[in-house]
Amino acid sequence: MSGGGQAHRWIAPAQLSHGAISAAIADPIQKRGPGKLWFYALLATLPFVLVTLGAIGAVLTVGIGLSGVNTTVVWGFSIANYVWWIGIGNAGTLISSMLLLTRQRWRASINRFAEAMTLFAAGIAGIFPIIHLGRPLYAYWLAPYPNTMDLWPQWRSALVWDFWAILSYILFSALFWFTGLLPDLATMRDRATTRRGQLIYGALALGWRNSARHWQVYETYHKTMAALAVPLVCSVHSIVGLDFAASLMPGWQESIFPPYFVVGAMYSGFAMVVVIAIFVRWGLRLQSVITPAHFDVMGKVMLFASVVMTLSYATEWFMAWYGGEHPDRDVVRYFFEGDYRWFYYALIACNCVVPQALWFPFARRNLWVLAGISVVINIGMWLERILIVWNTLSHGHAMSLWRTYHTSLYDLAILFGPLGLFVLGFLVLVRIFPIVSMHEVRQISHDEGAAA
Amino acid sequence: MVQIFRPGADTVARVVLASIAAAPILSVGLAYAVWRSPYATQQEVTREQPVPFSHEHHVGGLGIDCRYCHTSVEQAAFPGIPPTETCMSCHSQIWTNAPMLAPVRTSLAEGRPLEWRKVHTLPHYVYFNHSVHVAKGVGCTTCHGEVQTMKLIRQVAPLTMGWCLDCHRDPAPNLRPREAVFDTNWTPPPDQKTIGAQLVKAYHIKSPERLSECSICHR
Amino acid sequence: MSAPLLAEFETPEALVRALRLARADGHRLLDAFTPFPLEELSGALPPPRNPVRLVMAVAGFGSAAAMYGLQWYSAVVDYPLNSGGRPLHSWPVFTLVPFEFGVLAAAVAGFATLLWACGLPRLNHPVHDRPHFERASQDRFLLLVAPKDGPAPLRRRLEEAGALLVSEMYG
Amino acid sequence: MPPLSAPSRREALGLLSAGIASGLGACAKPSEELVPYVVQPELLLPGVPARYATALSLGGWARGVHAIAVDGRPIKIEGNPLHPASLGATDVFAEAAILDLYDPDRARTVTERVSGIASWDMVERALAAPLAQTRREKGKGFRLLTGHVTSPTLLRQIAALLQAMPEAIWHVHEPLDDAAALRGAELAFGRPLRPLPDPGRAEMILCVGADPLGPGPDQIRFGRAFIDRRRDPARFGRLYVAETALTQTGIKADARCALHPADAAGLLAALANALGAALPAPDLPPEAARFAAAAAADLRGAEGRALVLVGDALPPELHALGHWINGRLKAPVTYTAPLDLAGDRAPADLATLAADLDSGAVSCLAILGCNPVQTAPADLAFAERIGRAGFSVHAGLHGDETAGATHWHLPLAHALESWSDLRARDGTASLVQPLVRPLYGGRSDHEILSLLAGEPATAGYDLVRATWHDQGGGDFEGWWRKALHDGVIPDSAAKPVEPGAARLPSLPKPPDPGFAVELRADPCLYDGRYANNAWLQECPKPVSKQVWGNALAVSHAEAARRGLEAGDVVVLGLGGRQIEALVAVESGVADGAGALTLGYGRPRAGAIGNGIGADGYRLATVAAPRLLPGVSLDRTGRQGEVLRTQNYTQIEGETKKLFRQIVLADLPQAKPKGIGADRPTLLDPWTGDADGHAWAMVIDTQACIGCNACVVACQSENNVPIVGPEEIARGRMMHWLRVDLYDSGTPEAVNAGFQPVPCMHCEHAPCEPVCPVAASVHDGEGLNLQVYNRCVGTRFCEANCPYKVRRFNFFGYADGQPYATMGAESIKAQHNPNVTVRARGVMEKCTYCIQRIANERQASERDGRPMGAVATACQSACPTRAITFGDLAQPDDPIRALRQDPRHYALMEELNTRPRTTYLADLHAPNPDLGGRT
Repeated sequence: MSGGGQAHRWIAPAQLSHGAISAAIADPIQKRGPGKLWFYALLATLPFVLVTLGAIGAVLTVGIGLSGVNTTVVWGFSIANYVWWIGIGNAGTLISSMLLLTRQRWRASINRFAEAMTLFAAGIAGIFPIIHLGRPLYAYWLAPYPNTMDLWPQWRSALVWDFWAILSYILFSALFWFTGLLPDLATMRDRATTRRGQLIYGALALGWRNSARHWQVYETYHKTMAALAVPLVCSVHSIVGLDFAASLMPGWQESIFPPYFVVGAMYSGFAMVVVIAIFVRWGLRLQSVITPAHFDVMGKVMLFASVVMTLSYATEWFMAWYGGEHPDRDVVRYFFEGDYRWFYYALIACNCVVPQALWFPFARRNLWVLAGISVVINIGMWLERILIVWNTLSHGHAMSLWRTYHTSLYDLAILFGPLGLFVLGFLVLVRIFPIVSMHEVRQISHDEGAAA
Repeated sequence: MVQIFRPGADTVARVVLASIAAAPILSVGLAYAVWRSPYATQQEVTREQPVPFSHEHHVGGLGIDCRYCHTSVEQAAFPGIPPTETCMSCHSQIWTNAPMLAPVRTSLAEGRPLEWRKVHTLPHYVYFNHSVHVAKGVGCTTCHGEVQTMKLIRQVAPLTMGWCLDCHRDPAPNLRPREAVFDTNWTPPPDQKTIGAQLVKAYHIKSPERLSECSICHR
Repeated sequence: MSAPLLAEFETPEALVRALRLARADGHRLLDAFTPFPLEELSGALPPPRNPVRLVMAVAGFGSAAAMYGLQWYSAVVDYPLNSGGRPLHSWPVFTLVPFEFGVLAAAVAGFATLLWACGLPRLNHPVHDRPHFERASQDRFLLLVAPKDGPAPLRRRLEEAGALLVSEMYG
Repeated sequence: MPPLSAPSRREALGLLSAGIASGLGACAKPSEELVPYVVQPELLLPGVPARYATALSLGGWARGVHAIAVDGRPIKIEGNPLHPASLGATDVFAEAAILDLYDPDRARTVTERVSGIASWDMVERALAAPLAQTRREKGKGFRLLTGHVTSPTLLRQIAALLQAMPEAIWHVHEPLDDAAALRGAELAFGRPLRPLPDPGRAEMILCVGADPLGPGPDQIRFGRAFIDRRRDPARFGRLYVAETALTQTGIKADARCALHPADAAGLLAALANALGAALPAPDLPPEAARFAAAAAADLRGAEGRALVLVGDALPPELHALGHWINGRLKAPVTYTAPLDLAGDRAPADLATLAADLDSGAVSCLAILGCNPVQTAPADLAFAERIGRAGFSVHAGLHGDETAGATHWHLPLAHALESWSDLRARDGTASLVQPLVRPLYGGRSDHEILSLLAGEPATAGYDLVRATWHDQGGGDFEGWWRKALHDGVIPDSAAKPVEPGAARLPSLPKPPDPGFAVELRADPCLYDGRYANNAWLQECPKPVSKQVWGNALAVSHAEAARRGLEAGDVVVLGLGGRQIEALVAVESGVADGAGALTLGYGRPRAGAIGNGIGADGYRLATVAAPRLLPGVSLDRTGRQGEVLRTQNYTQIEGETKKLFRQIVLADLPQAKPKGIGADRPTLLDPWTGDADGHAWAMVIDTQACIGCNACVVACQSENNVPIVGPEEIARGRMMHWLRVDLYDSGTPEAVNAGFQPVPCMHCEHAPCEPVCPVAASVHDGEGLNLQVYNRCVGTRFCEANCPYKVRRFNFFGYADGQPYATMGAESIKAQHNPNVTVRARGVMEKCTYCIQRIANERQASERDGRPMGAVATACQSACPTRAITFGDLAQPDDPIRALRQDPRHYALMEELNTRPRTTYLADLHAPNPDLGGRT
């Protein structure tokens, strides 16, 4: 899927020179002011951010009882949100690593913000396991550290695996992202017109000077990291899947969960990338580097993921029937007939039915349609996560304690609030760092023979 | 183009990077040091008491047995704090007018208890039983130190869970014959190792695995 | 010995041409500064040290092994606790954390090695004093060559190859 | 159990322990204090529980108990094995009495209606003049109103008072009394006699509207004898129950008939006719007729071993008919003459008092320990009539509805604070001794009565001793000590009376066939006196599993006919009076009838009980106090919520799997089911510690009568907090032990049983490997531990617990964020010091009462002896001994035999959890003539 057939598929011919690329990406930050729209957007995120902070403050002081969790359905929005956000992060890593390794060049113009998305999403995801605890102050007990109690974490728990997976994932993503940013920080330093800009970008660039020797070490490290990122990201999502699969609850105890979580994560992650790419492209006028071909190929990825997800659901139903265990069959019946059936139908519609539109090129090229489908997918994937939690816990082995979740205001706050936090992160980011990797676009423009 | 940074900036940058790497390790180490320190464990802290009762005088000097005042130490979890009448059984005869003992006399006269400040405090979720330890040959001074030398009682041991576990995992070095439990001047004999091992058997002390199970101390 | 010359080219092709010419003349190539990595340069200008992969492997496997050891020590030796009747040494699940930790350690160690191999951080470097050096991170391709004898023949060669600007580099 | 002669020895309310209990956290702050005694009480070890025998009353009847105190604080009630009405077990009310003691809403001071807070001196002065006047007039106009009294001392005092004031009248009002039965005996035998049936000898039992296994003073004795007999398959017999709505007895029935109350007479008449009476042939619905025929055949075939019980709500004539039938069947029933008389004077009833109040004949009214304003039939309009008394005084535990209507209110001391004595149903007397001085300055009813009698102030202690002084013989002090120690007074049971042949009564005319409502004793609040007890409010009702409220139970068919759904608010009307009630649609309710429990809707119960539920008393009349005929039922269109802790009882495919039921005839073929130890697994089998204990529990579901004594006992023993109705509505609860109800039948023909579910203490516990901090681990004795102080609250353990027995502190229910008044200092005094009070955000669950195991282990270690038996709180509370706890490692432990019982099975053994708590299957003997269990 390289740019072979079509001359300048991954870069628009209008602005092609290396200098023009730098200007297109760096000038909105360094030359042009943020603009009214940016401020409005920032203002719009504020209530969300305040709601998030308020909700976190409230849950830390009043208690996790604020959530709709109860004696039977002991997990709820926090867990679903966690899985959803960590899934969002997935696409960033996949775009930068898997596509790098497979030499998918189109990744160059989107990998930076996809990685930033990973970072923010993983960071936000990391909040949820902590605030869902009964005693969040003791979250650090999951880490092995010298203590006067002579105690250690209980390594057989999937939550300890989770702790390490998230920790590794966040730090790894940050390093990966920062490494890729280094040469661009040097560009920013060199283009800076103010002393402050020079100092800040200069310090962050660590003295990077585009030396051919630096480039070689850089390439070694970056490629190795990419090679590590693929198993890492798969393991992270497998472990998230194991949070459920390593149990004995019907509907959770399924060996399909780890791969199914990885694909699901990719699915929602790509959908989120598409949404962000549309906004970034429009907001920063990056039509030259983010082209319809990008959207087309991402649409195909989503279509592929949709098919795999549908297959996974079908496998789940089939295995429940084929396995013949009463609790498994019963929980699948509960999907369709139980208290949350309407959510389940919505899930199927969002994740399996609607994305089939992507078979049509029109849907992949029309940004409105594509954005709509992507949002639908993200909603569907959140529903999937909450339903994994709800369906099994509400309808477990002990019939006498079957009961449903009681969604609370706090739940809604931590569902919608972090979206604002996420957008805020992006808004700040686009004003500080180049949102598209300049050196990689330069290279692409060179390799595509587009450089004048 | 001109240099943005002076040559010294390189050093600063290196130090900053090294600090970022070292910070987590150092902070964990610092936290651990603080948790172990007497500041956190309240070790060696002497507290002011309503009456400056001296174990040095009563135990070391007069040789009064621990159980004279701590009456339930052999029968109950709680060793017992002597009621005012125990003090007055002697001090109605001697030092009857000592100003130092005025609170004791007032307490008896008014029927209002003395309010001692607690020195050895365990968290409320720890269920320590004095009688079992005494019956198994753990001497008073093993945990409470040489009370016969203390003018005001203070906590000698850290009383952390790790400290408890040290003995629960290997009780032998801290065991003594039952008859020596209340002997404040007892010192381990040179062959404590063999004697300790014999006492573990003789007193049917449970295995280290069992003794380090959560339910031994927590419920 | 005269000072090395820093030549500025507009295209990578020009730089590569100049590089070939200079090398053919027996001049010593010191470095090149380009806004993106050029494959042609990798053979010509090998880094003095590039142990990134080795360090990452050692750090990764070493940390993973250490983490496995810590799990084993804490769960089997230091404080064995019966957790649902599972074996104290539950090796299949003990492999997960070492993997995550190994990847993390490899990444961190690799980054440290990257900095070390590139001699970073180096905020103050003489090359920054050169005119137009800031364009090396944008749209110019710079080549640093130490002349064999005097600077003049090399300068000529570089200009022939299309150098826009050739300056001497001191210090 | 040290016998104690005077209260002075335990005066101090745990000053010592209060100092210790305030310990907090690892960062010890220097402010903590140790407060020793000034003078140490003898025989009291600090922190070591001491037991005292005493008795608690329910409807005036005694149930002997042991009250356990630590450092002078009563913290727990257990049964007294020597007492005939306790037999070592308790019921919910006895267990919860400990919370009543500490209720911060209890009356704390004497109050006067106008000027408010007053003192005992003031009331003595105020009473002096009117009482002197009354005495001069030989008691004319003086009325004493009490609840049902069995206390020999109180009866002696009343008799003395009536002797001194011959014109005075003593009235008794007990809302849930056995007046109809007494009256029935009078009709049958010509004199009031109290029947005491022996279900231990009666193999064929028919209950018509009776719920002997339900709440009441005889529940423990009846339940124990009934179940003990049924343990022998040869004497299993058959239990027939005909009732308006499902009760605990109905659930244990082998054959059951949902009977409209109007048909009760017909059913009994049909039975009587089958036994030779020539009553007019009744007009029974076909189903009831078939039921009656089947029951009659069985009863007739078991002469001398058959018994008929008639419900207290049914009219006296039917009781008389019951007596006649029992006479014919030679039923094992002992009759005794009533002992609850003051000398030879029987008390007058409430209706007379109301009439006298109306006519202005009452100048001075004293109400002692009862609450007629709340519990009197509504047509007496007692609240208004009380105002017509010249002078009224009320003594009660709470400033309740009656307190608000009288001139004076006096705080009454709790049974655990005062000296008294009480009789059990069989007449056995017990001494009631205080464990603490009155917390709120109350006085006992003896002391108040002596005040009313104008006697010099006498301590309750002396009054009680005076009653028994002649009994003791030469060595009164020795006798007294032994009576106190044992908790029963020897040879005080009533002597059986030969009643003679019963007369066949003439049956009353059938009542209105319209919609009938049966008012019942609430299984948690009884008659409403426990409405302010949060443990009881949150205790799930055995059948409906409802908490924090009551609801009108109607059948599915009735609901469909009237277009009602569960949770609808309806208006019930009778005789111009109306109440609003929630509707609950339940299985096993007779069409055309409903059932509502009493005790709710109280306006002045206290912070816990105010305004919860519907008040059935507002519909009751003197003529029909408990069976309301012809009630109108109208929808309001509003919706409420019936708060339940169990939402599903009948699920096809689930109930059969979780709840093993065996028919008696199949018992010989039944094989014990193990814990799944033969199933393939990768894990090593359980290996115990060298220590040698392996704790396990077996629960006999056949023996469980669903009474909840275990639930409240566990709550009391383990400092289990209550969460309040709002939290229940969110699906949260804290009970460590729940009693599940499973019904594999249909809404018309229930086939149900109870299954208490504590923690299973699985050998391969699924909750443990998922805990990231090892807060959930196993110990060498097989206990599944929950280390609260290590718990961070991920709740993964509960998510992965197939039995869902773990409970999470979503808020600081016990620690910082309590419901209503449950955080009061006085409530904290009830906490068991040997159990950690759990903080917000930690998981908790059944520990097999690890503190009891630990205390016994430590005592044995201390004394160098092998461990003795350990009883969990639930086990010791159980009236029917359905719960057995023991050590699998001891070869002679009875629990090993139970694990080999053919009825043995484990819950979800297919999940490979290897539970330590296992069950014995429910057992029934359905009548084949009725086609299975109905």
